[in-house]
Amino acid sequence: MSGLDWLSAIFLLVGAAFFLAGTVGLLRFPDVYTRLHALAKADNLGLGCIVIGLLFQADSLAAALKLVLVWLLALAASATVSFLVAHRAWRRGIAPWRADEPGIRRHDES
Amino acid sequence: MNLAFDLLLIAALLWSAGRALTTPDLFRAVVLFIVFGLLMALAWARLDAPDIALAEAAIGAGLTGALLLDALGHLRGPVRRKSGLIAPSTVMSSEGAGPPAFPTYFLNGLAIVLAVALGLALAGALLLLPEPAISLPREVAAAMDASGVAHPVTAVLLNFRGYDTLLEVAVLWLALLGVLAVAGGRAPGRAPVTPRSARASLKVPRLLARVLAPLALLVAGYLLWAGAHQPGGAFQAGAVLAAAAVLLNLAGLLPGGATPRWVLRAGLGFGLLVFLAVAAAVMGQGVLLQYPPAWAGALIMLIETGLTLSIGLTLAGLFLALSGASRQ
Amino acid sequence: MSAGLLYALAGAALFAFGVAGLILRSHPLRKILAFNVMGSGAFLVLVGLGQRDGTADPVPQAMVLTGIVVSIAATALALALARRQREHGNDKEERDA
Amino acid sequence: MTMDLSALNQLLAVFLLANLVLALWRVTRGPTPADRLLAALLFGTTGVALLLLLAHAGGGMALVDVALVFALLAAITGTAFSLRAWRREEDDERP
Repeated sequence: MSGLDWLSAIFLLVGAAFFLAGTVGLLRFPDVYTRLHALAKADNLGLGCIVIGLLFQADSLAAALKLVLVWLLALAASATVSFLVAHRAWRRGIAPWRADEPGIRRHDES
Repeated sequence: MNLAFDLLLIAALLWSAGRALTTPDLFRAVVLFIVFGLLMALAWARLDAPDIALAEAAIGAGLTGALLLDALGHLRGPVRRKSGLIAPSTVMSSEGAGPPAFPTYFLNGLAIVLAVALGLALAGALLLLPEPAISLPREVAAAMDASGVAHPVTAVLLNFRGYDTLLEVAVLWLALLGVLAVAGGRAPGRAPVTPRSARASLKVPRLLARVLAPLALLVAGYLLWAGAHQPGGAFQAGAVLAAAAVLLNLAGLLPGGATPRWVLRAGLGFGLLVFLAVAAAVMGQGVLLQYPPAWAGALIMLIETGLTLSIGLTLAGLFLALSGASRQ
Repeated sequence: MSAGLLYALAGAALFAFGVAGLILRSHPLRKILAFNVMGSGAFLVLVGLGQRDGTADPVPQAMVLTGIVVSIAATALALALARRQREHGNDKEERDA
Repeated sequence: MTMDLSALNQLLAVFLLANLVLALWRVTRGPTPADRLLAALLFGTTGVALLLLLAHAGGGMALVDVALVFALLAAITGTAFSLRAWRREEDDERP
């Protein structure tokens, strides 16, 4: 494998690690706001790293630009939906989880 | 590694479909079904069918979810009585089942046994089927030179089996007529009602819709152009166009309603009319929809352009007709 | 066993799921979902069986492509009918459930 | 692209699919409707990454277009959910 291939592999692996972190967050975090946070931040960073990793494998400039466009679109979608869902949850009176209050879902963090 | 991917994906497909049908909560069922549709797109990607994956992704992500979630608001919970009395709906949705009587248990058991038997019989038939005498991929490859396009799926859709596609577009059109007939009779072109609290949060989806709708137009154009030589074509492009209309409607930028204006009605029929006109013009060849080889490429592109417009408008109309109607 | 055949078998199972759901569930929305699961099963059988030897077959792919678009149209029509039925206060479904 | 990278892409695609399937557990677990919907939103990120990896693992570049469509339309289901499905009339009257 050439130097570029190694660089590509490293970015891909880092991206996969972020996805793992996002999944763990989605499964383990105590309320909808924190889980949104895990999904919107870690997964999009993971997607970014995977896109960068694949850029090193792209055949042409057009293919590379398309990959970047895919990432930007995913970012826009995540940002919008995260905002809308969090806004709606807040409106409906779902209280954010706090570490200093014995929350009803406290057992989930163990 | 491929086998691991396939088995995991198939397990997820069966699980999401099974849970969507068995879970007592209707909202959960709808979300699981949306997940199922998106998993199907991954399955098509694995099955070497990127054309279907494109269509399933566009419909699964852009239409199914919006259609079902919008309908859920009207279909869940207890039935509204004429007196206006509505039972408290603290749960998101429920079908409210009491304990069934004995004959119900028996009949349910019978239905399950029959369904399992059907599944086993189908699986057995699939495994015992003899090898086909004719290889369709080889037949298609042999005729590709005369088709006018370079992508086999487009050649099948618009040339070798063009009459199927013609009828299929007519069916799509009839479905929209049905929806308009059922959802019709309400105020024309009324803007979707936006509750006060939702207005502030509408700014963000509005911005998104203003950015994404032109991009969706671009992607639809790209898919239409791509269809001649790689996966893509009128159906995928039309589905993307329709999804853009759905997003605009959700953001309150495009009114719903069950009575389209005449320009829209003309657009709805345009693709079908172009298709019929081409079919009539090439009647002289003796076979239905047999294009002269020199013209095939141009004629297919003409039909596909018309179809993209009509399929996009029809699919969008299916959502808009239901979305604009009876918010109260 | 080729990937095509594997997905075709999954399609057969999905079809059976859909049939069971269509018979056993009473809510119209659930019946619509079950019908769609049946359809997806049939599509998987068509395409998967067509390429059980491993080569992509454009003919069933083209059929299924149009089939998917028709099934979303049928779904929308069914949803419109279900809503109409509900708006007209047909409470039979409550007794059925 | 070397053989090694193609194999790595494929391996990571399986890994991401496993991630996706694990996250689907949230759909059944809930507890709020928003939690269930989050799992559907995963397809906008994990599903897109998965398709991009499959495309670069010998699946054909058309899969990048599928990923493009996924990313382009990823916001629609979530928007429909928060603006249409997840509301009760009494909630909307509050200022």
